[in-house]
Amino acid sequence: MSTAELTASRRTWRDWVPTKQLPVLVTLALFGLMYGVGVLQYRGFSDTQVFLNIFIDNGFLLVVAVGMTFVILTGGIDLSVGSVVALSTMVSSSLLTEKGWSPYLVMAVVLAIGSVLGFLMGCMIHYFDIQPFIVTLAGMFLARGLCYIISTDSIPINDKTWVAIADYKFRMGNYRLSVSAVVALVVLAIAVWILSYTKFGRNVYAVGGSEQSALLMGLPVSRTKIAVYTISGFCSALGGMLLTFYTLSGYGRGAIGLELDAIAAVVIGGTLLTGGSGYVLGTMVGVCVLGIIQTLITFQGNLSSWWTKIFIGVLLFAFIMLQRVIRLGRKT
Amino acid sequence: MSVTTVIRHRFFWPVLALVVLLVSNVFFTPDFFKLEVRDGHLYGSLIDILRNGAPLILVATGMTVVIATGGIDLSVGSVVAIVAGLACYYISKQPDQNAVSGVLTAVALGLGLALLLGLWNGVLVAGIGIQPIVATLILMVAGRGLAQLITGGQIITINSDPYDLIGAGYLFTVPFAILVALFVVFLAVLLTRRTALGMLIESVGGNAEASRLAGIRSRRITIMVYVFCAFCAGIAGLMVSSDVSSANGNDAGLWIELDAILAVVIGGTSLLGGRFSIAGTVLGALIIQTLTTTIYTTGIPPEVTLLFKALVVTIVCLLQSPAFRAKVFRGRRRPVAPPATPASEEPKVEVPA
Amino acid sequence: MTAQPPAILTMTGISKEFPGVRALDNVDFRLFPGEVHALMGENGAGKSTLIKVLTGVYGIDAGTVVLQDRPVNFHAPSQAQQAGVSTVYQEVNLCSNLSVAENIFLGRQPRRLGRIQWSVMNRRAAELLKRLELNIDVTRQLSTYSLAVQQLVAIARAIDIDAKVLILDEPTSSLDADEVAQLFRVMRQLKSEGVALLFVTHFLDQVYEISDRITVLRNGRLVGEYPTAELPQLELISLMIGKELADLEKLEEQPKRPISAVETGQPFIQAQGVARTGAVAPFDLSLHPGEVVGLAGLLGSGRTETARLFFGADRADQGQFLVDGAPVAIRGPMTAMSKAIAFCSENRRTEGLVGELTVRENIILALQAARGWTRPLSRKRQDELVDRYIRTLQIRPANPEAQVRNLSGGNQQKVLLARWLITEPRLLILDEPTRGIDVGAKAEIQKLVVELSDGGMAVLFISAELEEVLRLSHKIAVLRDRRVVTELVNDDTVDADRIMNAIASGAGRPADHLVAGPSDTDEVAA
Amino acid sequence: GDGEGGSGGGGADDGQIVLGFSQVGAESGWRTANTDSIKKSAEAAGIKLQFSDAQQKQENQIKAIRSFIQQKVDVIAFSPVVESGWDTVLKEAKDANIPVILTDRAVDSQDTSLYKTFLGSDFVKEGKLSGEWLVEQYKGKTDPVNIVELQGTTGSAPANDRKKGFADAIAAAPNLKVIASQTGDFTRAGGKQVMEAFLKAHKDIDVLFAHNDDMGLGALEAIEAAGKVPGKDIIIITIDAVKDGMQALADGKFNFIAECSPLLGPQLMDLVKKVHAGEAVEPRIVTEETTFTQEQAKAALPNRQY
Ligand SMILES: Nc1ncnc2c1ncn2[C@@H]1O[C@H](COP(=O)(O)OP(=O)(O)OP(=O)(O)O)[C@@H](O)[C@H]1O
Ligand SMILES: Nc1ncnc2c1ncn2[C@@H]1O[C@H](COP(=O)(O)OP(=O)(O)OP(=O)(O)O)[C@@H](O)[C@H]1O
Ligand SMILES: [Mg+2]
Ligand SMILES: [Mg+2]
Repeated sequence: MSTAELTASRRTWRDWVPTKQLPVLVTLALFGLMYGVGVLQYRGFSDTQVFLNIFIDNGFLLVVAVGMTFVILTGGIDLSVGSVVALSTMVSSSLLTEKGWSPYLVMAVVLAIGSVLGFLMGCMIHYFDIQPFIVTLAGMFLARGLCYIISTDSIPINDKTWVAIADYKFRMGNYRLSVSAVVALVVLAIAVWILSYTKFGRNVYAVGGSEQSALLMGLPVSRTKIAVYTISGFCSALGGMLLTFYTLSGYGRGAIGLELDAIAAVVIGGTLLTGGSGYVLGTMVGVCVLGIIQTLITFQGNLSSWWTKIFIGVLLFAFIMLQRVIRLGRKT
Repeated sequence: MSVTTVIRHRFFWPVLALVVLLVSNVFFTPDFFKLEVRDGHLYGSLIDILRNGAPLILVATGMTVVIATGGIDLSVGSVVAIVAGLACYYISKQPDQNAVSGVLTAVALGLGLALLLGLWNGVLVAGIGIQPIVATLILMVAGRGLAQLITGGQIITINSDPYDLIGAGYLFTVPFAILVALFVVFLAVLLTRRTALGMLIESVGGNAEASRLAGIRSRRITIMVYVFCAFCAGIAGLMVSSDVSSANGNDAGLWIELDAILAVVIGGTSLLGGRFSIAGTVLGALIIQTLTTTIYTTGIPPEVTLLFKALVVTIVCLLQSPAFRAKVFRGRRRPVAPPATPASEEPKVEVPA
Repeated sequence: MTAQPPAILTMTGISKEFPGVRALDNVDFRLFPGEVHALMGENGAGKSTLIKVLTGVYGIDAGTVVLQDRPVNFHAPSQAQQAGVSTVYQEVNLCSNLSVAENIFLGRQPRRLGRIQWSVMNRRAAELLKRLELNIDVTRQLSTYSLAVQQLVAIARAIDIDAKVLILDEPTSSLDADEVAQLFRVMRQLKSEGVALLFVTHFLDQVYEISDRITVLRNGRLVGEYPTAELPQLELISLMIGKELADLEKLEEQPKRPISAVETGQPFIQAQGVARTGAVAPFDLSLHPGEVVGLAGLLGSGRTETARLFFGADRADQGQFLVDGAPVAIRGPMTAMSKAIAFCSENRRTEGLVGELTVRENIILALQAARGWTRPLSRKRQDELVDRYIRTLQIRPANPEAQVRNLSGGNQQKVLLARWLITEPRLLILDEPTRGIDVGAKAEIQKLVVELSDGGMAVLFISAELEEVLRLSHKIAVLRDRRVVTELVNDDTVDADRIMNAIASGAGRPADHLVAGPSDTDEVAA
Repeated sequence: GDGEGGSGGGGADDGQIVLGFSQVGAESGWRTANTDSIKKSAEAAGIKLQFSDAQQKQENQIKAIRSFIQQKVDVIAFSPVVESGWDTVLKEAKDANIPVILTDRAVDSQDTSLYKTFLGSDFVKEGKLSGEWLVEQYKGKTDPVNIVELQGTTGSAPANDRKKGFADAIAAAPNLKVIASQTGDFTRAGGKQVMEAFLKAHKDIDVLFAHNDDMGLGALEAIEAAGKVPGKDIIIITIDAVKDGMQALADGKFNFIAECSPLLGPQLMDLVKKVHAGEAVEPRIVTEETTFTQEQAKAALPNRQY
């Protein structure tokens, strides 16, 4: 009897629901539910543009969260992302507005700065065996501090190319997508590919599963670990650039607390913080969930400041509980 | 004790960092170490560090045990704000704010609520099995809103001498806050090291499945640590509000969770759970508070503050890392061979002295 | 000695020191192409350390390594792998979050245009495992398979790497005779292809069956290198243990009490129709005080799962347990422990020990858990208990404050055993307790089981070694396809063959409704 | 969005004006009082308020404004988190024919047609008024005067502007010197801690300038604990004029406060009505603010609502 026959004969209905992708599917279903509630509850919510706006408004968050997914998959964490985003907005705006550099050069410099910061943090984490939480916390202080060194004020961006990119819209009939939304989706697609079809991607999962085993299996653990922080740094820098397309300015106090949004998106998307398990597509759903919570609140339109926070908390809670209940329900 | 045993002690490097930080202040404030009695109580920079560091010490102590179980509690800052808000709100509604009974009720209410919030976190983590960072993120976000709801988004100012004692008062010339922090730390050490709790916590944090199969009620223990952590945060909340006689739902305890986690890690407890050291955490918290005070006294401009903080945190962590010390202090003994051609390496024979 | 082919690997003057332990002291070792070389020694002798030093897991304090005439100094296992040294380390070191196929091909995935070809990889993985007579769904996550399967997967990974030197550190510790035979077949084939094999095991018969040469280590020092054919078994043991042959006589087995002397009165525990969906079919089994019941079966036959039900490690969803004749709902380890049941898991690393804690803490853990956190054992009492068991089980290093994760594999196993012994259970469940334990200690443990049962303790005993089960048990329950197919009274008529027959022709058909559960298992071609 | 015409007036069915207001957040008591005032006066003025809290994030404000545009509100008002980066979204509002009013802070758009008016206080002026008062106090004296400054949250507009205004004003008197300046994050606790450190590091502090009352109030406690008399040994100047601050001023513990009123709700609603009716409005309207000395504070304190 061949293995194929063997396994085929043993399949039951359970096997048709992919166990590994289940968390993502559950999240997706719940997202649909929330969307449905919004459509029923609020006028104008059903407009497809409202849905597309989630990507337009959160393109930068999606990119940052994709980078964070790599890090979390290896069992690490990157707290510096918010500050690096702010730093890239500051660097872009000051180089463009105050120094008058060419926009393409600025893009290269910004991405390089983010990647180098990530790379350095990765090296500290790996070679000196310091916990990622702390290294990236120091990175967070550092990047934020650099922002203030550049300027404590916000700096507008008037560069023609930048403005043109910011204003450009991809149109499909009545609907629009901004450049940053499209860039974010492209980054997402690349990440999906890397994580499931390259050696490096699989090494990321292996390191997250058990770093020691990965080492003993002869995998390039050091390279992988340093690479994920570099990727995260790169994604943060790119996210910062996308944010400048959104706001056309740089501000040192921008994106405070973004790291928590990114982590929340990754985890809501079904990735385990202990590493080794999760999908970057889940992260996209996580970003959508955060986006739709924000959209619901905006449509609601009369929450006071504190009720806004409480409402976010309650929605998060409801969401996570449902996720748990559905998954537990399947297990037994 | 020989010099090497001192250097080998795991607190050597953090203590050294603390001492260096303290001493560096002397160049800017010559009588930095001076302690005097003013108005019948101790006065001096060191006392300031201890008193201002007391809330952080408390929160970090609670955080230590949570982290030891492999968890994390992001909600402590919000708990600080909620408890501060509730206690001050209650006192502000009293006809006589100086009445001791009213203050005691306020304290009890605040701490009671803190226990409930801790229970909530604990149940989410241990009962329902949500990842700690997310479970406590819920309370971190919603709790801040709750605190603002209680205070109406305003600063509630109170004029209550008994309440002021907690954060700003003195007992036997020593700031009361220091005594409270000491007491809680002592209690935590007693609870974890005089009973078997500490070992069981470390076991759960080290290997949850093995602990379950050894018959440990890990669920109960996990809930307990979250409750304890929230309790500590609650006391810290009373302390910060009493210190300035007001509750500020927006700012109280903001980002204290990061400082607390930092203190825990500087103190040598791994974020992965397992072995923990409360003494180390206290040391870590003192380093952080000293750093803050140093920034104030040495006149580092606010724009540079964060860079300086990043620098110090990095140095402290590097010094603490055995890997770093091995690589840098003793020189690298083994040159790193290019992976592709390991065979071409000359053999390096070292005989330990 | 035989100077015909030059040694492919020569290690000279190797020393390695850990804080407080000198694991290797001036050790020499040679490996020739086309030979199987057994590395022997007691638990903690330094075998695994020698391997790890060679493959770059640890740095070397002193000494040289020459591989194919070139001095090497690996800094990471990946470098050793690239230089043609493939290794299966002692504890299964795979990524249990990934699929079986991935674990085999991680780092070497078949690719086209830079893209991993999953289907090719899965197909090749299945083929490779078939070489080891393992027919399993390779797309399943590794963690859903039992330890034995994981061990085979690790071996499959290692032999698929095109290596000049293959190192196997206790690869057979959880394998049944069948799997071992398959492995040996593969090893012989590799040997004939000129691969040099380094083999570590505590099973002496396996050593004599497969190896050409033996190197013996004791306490981190080299004792000597011997051609297998010229070294009688007893002499090998005395070289390993460092005692005279005469002393070994003491280890001879003791006579077992007859079952009639044991099965009297009320059973301590009775399982009546106990089952767990997807895991074990309903079964009845009873254990009397002082009775040793062995579970026999092939790999993945459900021995472990059966044992787990007794302890509440998994909850049974059918049937009931009677303890002392009264029904008891065993809801979890705590209830089981309150009924004086103890369970020593086969998987010491993930389900047994807490690596970060000390030997002392690991030993008292269960006892302390049973007492509750408010009633700590006094330090004096702890030290007494721990010292006693360190001595009885010869745990080395005999330092109660050593971190358990730094102990050698066999010594870790002893620590786990000690943990349960000090709880003074009435039923002791031992799942592969002698896994990775050296001959001397194994005999000690067997002796201990006999003593304990003489003292009135019921023991549920699982071992991959059928001889061991036969030697110790009064009664043997035979499992097949997660179903107890028969129960044999272990009298003179029962031997390994009869049990194998029972397994092969077992009364029950495979339990179809069970095999495709979420915790699904491997299959073994019988 | 598609739909009917989309010019002003289509928001609510009953002809009620709909105002979309995007608030920075609830980061301080000042801000909350500001929110409160706006909510109350909207109700009083019969204006329907769509309120959105941006949690201190510019992205959220942009989102909120977009959503207002989509919901076709009649007027949009917002307190920008930052000065820069509003052109795009304001253009969208302009294209949708929705008038925009800025409150509290300006934006740095070159194109002033993007918004109708800016209603708010002038942080630079507040700092300047404080500085000028101080210069006045030391007029004719040449002894060095040591000033310590408690800054607001690093990088926030009030902190930047008040610092600047103050520095500009005291530049007139060379003997006035800021010897230490540190952020107290606009909080009492921050003010207290920083002041404690200042008192230890500098023996001869003559003046304290705090960017808001709260930090000043915190510093008070530190000064008293050091055995000094606030208002006498150390002159204290703050900004905001919240009730607690005014009380301290009336008690003689503070010496001077420059007001920064959060209560711009009524003024805002007036503007909303005017703008909605298409009336012309001044492009810059400074809120009615003043400064207080100890005497003025005693007089003003009883009818202070916030
Ligand atoms: N990382 C480590 N730190 C400290 N001591 C260690 C470490 N690894 C091994 N040792 C010690 O080195 C000695 C040799 O251990 P090793 O694992 O090589 O034994 P072994 O011969 O493989 O034994 P076994 O048959 O039980 O696997 C033991 O005393 C062990 O405690
Ligand atoms: N905790 C678990 N989770 C999921 N599946 C499990 C678990 N434990 C065991 N299994 C599965 O159930 C099957 C039955 O294995 P079990 O360990 O009971 O058999 P065994 O007879 O003890 O065999 P072995 O000698 O391999 O240990 C295993 O092959 C494994 O795939
Ligand atoms: Mg070994
Ligand atoms: Mg088993």
